Amino acid sequence: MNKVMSMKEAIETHVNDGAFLYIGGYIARPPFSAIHEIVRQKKRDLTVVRSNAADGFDMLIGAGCVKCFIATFLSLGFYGLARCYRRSIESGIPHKIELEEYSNLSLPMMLMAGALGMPFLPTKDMVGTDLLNVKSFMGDNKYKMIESPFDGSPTLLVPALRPEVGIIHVQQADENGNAQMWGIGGDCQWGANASDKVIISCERIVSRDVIGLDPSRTIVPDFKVVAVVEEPFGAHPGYTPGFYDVDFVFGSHYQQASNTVEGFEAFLDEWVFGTADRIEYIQRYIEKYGYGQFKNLEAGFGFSPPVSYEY
Amino acid sequence: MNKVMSMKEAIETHVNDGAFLYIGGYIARPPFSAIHEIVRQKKRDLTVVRSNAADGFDMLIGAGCVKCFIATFLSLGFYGLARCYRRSIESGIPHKIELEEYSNLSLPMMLMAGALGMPFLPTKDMVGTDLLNVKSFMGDNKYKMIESPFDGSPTLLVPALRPEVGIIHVQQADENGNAQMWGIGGDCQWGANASDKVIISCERIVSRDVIGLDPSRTIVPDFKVVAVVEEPFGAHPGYTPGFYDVDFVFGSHYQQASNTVEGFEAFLDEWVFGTADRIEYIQRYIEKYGYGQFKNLEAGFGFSPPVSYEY
Amino acid sequence: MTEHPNDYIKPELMACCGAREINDKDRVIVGTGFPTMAANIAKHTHAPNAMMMQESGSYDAIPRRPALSVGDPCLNPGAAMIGGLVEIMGMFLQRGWVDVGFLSGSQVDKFGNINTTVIGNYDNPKSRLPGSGGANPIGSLVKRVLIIALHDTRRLAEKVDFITTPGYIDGPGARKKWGLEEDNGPWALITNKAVLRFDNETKEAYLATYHPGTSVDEVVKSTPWDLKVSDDVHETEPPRADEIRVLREVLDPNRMIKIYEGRGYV
Amino acid sequence: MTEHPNDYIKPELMACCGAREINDKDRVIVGTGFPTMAANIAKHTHAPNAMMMQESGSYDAIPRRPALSVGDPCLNPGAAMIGGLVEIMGMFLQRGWVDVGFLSGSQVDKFGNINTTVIGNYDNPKSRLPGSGGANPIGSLVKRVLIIALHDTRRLAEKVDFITTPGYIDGPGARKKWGLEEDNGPWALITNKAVLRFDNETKEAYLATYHPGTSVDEVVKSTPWDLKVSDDVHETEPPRADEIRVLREVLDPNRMIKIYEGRGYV
Repeated sequence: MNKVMSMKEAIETHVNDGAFLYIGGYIARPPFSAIHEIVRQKKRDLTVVRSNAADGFDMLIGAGCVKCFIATFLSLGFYGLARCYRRSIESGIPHKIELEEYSNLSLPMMLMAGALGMPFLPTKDMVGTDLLNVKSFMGDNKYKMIESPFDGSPTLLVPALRPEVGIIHVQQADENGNAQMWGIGGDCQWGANASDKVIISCERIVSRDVIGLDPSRTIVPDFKVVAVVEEPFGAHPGYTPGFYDVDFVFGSHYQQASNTVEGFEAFLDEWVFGTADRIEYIQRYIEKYGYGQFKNLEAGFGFSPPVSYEY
Repeated sequence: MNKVMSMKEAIETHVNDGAFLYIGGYIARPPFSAIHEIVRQKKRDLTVVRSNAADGFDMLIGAGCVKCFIATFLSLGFYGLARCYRRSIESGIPHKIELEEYSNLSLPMMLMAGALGMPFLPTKDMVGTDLLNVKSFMGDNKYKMIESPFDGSPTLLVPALRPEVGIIHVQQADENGNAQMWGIGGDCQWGANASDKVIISCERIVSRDVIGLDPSRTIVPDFKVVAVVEEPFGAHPGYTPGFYDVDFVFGSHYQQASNTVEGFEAFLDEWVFGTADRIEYIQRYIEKYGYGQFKNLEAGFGFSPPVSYEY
Repeated sequence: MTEHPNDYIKPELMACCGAREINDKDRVIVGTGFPTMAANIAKHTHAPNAMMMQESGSYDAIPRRPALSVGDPCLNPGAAMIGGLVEIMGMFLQRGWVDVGFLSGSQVDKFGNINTTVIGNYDNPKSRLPGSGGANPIGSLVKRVLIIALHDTRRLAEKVDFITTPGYIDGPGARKKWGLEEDNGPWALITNKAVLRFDNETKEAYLATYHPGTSVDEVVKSTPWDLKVSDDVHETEPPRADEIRVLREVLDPNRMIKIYEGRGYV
Repeated sequence: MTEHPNDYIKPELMACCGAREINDKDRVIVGTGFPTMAANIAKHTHAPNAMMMQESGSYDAIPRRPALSVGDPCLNPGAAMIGGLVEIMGMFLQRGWVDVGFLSGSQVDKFGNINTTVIGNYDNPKSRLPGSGGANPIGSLVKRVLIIALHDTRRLAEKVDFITTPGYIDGPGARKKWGLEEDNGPWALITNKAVLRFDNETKEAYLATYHPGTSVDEVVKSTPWDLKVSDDVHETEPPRADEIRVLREVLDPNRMIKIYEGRGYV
């Protein structure tokens, strides 16, 4: 079943206002093209989740798409402060998002539990800290402290998460959605598989035969996938191993623009609302920053040793 | 730190009588050379664990090495019945092993919990069946039924397993123990990482540089590994993807031999006690079955598309 | 007119019965032998989008020879995804993505409970069987369980010696009480004499169709519980020409399926 | 005689202080900047078998440029193993395999508790900070936590506004009560003025060494709690020639470390 479509169609069809979304990436492979399209289509009241969020989540919050955020961290790291996030929390601009906070151990585990069909699981972090003293929209189901029925020791249980839609960017997928990834994983595999349905954004669509030459690289099976979008450069200004580097210049540009509401809105007007799709976005990038810089982002040559699955 | 040694040395040094062992494989990649060496060294009172055990476990039981078996299944499948296993349970030959039984969902999950440092985790199977009515050496800690603190529903908790030594056979590893595997996984990755230390048996030792060309294939990191044994054909009569096929003829030979105690002992005398190591075993194989059959087991040609991790 | 060749053997009929229970797009967890053949007949006839997986870790494999085990080498090259037990049994099965599972057992009872652990007493068994393996979680967690069994008063039982895999356990309400999905469970019991289905109210297996060459009476007599008979009981449709063609020409050219005759499936 | 060049800057001294806390064969979870430099100085001097990992999934990476984030592209090619958060934070950290973790925070208190969540009130914050990320599990689960902080009465606190990451929480016995390993926890607090260590009995940070150019008095005055002073308090050993050489020639030829001066590490 061919599920190939445009990002516009994928977001229109599968992301409703009020949806609960897992959005992958960890500097590596953020599905930025999908994030731009969510902003472009002015989706509202979303609940979003990911461990260690960065500029993409800051943008969704600044654009007013987010109602609830299941979070561990939001920073623009090397670039500087996450201004939209801070404006939302500190000053209610454009509105104050609701925040449920976990950690980079517990949250990936909650996604893993969701992916594996477990109702909850025990984690060893967060205890003794104020992370357990603040609760938001998840209320008393944010966590439970129990005495272990095995040895009586205090044990923290955190609930499984099952987002409605998972959106990830990977190196390659086939038309049915079998998605292959290599390099730094973050919580992509578990987040996508925790979700009821998955939108795959990828650098290239390959044939089912190519997938079958290295099936151990597949992280999401086709039956979970509702849309496959071929979106080269789709993680920019993040990176995709084997395809292109992080764009530090553009990352800093976003951070600086987002220091003010006006700057942030001008950025969206130029790069999101002012472009119809990823092709126009790249066109604008090349016009503004030059083909030289675009070309410089391209990954150097690398080559893994082929392996055989034969018998 | 170079951890390369012979299988003799690896088993002598790291497997003590009474140890708790995870032994990997799932028709794919059983560490048969290690199993033979355990039998050869007459290790005793072992506790062994794996999901879906087969001929290797039957042999360990028949040879009297096993005291306790954390199990889901033991069968010789296509070859026929697991006679040593049945003789042990039905007739106490050579002695009756103690058996703690789970399923192919719960047991891999218990190993995963052990690998991830969780004390226990919930699984949705086994409830309502006699698997919960029989308990052996794990006693009341075989499992716990609780009411979920989140929604009150009946929830089965199974304990994490942390074997002392994990033994797996993989395609390749470096001298420090970074181990790479592809193809059917069974519970190898979780079983090895659940263990406190790991013995890696591999088809070939490669340089650390080769490992670094495709780090997403690594399933066990070097720091867990205490021994690296280069043991080509080490999974025979099981198979290793990309290297050799299952040996149906030899598998049947074992099953037929093990139909009687005498046959089983003659088999051990010929193939285990009568050979000093894997080299002599293969030598004998070629002498008995012919180089043609040996050569026939060799895998056909296959080739995965190289990928790049560059930026 | 649908053609029905006359030269089929009973295991072929049973494989076709299995195939007919599979819908297009079903995700099916298979072992070897019957289940694989049944699922593949379906895929090659009315259910081209049915997808198969093996508990060992392989999803949508493209075996070039019949797999002789669930971890067979031929399940590696060409598969769409390969992981391990945690992926198939956890991420696919426990998460609720698997529609159909095939199981067989040395004993099956009227509620579809299956014994693959022990004949006789657990601690002093008459006969020790392999154990659960993947059977228990498959029986617990797929939407529709298809059970394959020999039809005699020893293999079918009022009550199994040991419940390895839950059917409807001790009847209506039991699955729910244990936290299992109430609507999941045994769907059909395919034997060498008949196809039994499970009553929505009582959860007991009843006679739906009897195979050509047997009769309602013979089936009832071969069943050790008071077997209810469907109002529209009728003869099982014999293998169709297209089913037989797939089986013999594509899936099993060496007719390995004949080994089931030796195991009593006649 | 060990050589001590005179031209070092304070961040270089602090990186060396961090390096000296790392033993050979330690497994170290690092972020970027200070921690990476400290761990790498150790690896290039006295701890060649120290192994590093990043929470994003990379183990024993061989970056050809300084990583600017824990998910930096340069952490991919050449690594020994790449997984994701579950592998590093679960399989390595929660399973108990990680010896050393580096943490920094906007506020650090006398028990080594760290705040990276909020300045002021949680619901109506003066300043919203990034949150825990990996800090909480690292602080909860590594054997020895090395904390990097600016030394003034605003960054150090009697009590942090929000405990994001546990140190010794509210003192002796608290970690055990919460199910954390009692023997793990904050090991050294490395500031731009001093190295503080934690008392085995009281779990409070005390002054161990003061950096060249400061004094016991100045450090005590810059600390907002009643800072205890070690009996053998002495001046911090300045960077050694071999440490400085590694830092400037191998690890950081562009001296990116100078940006820390701009952040107040002087």
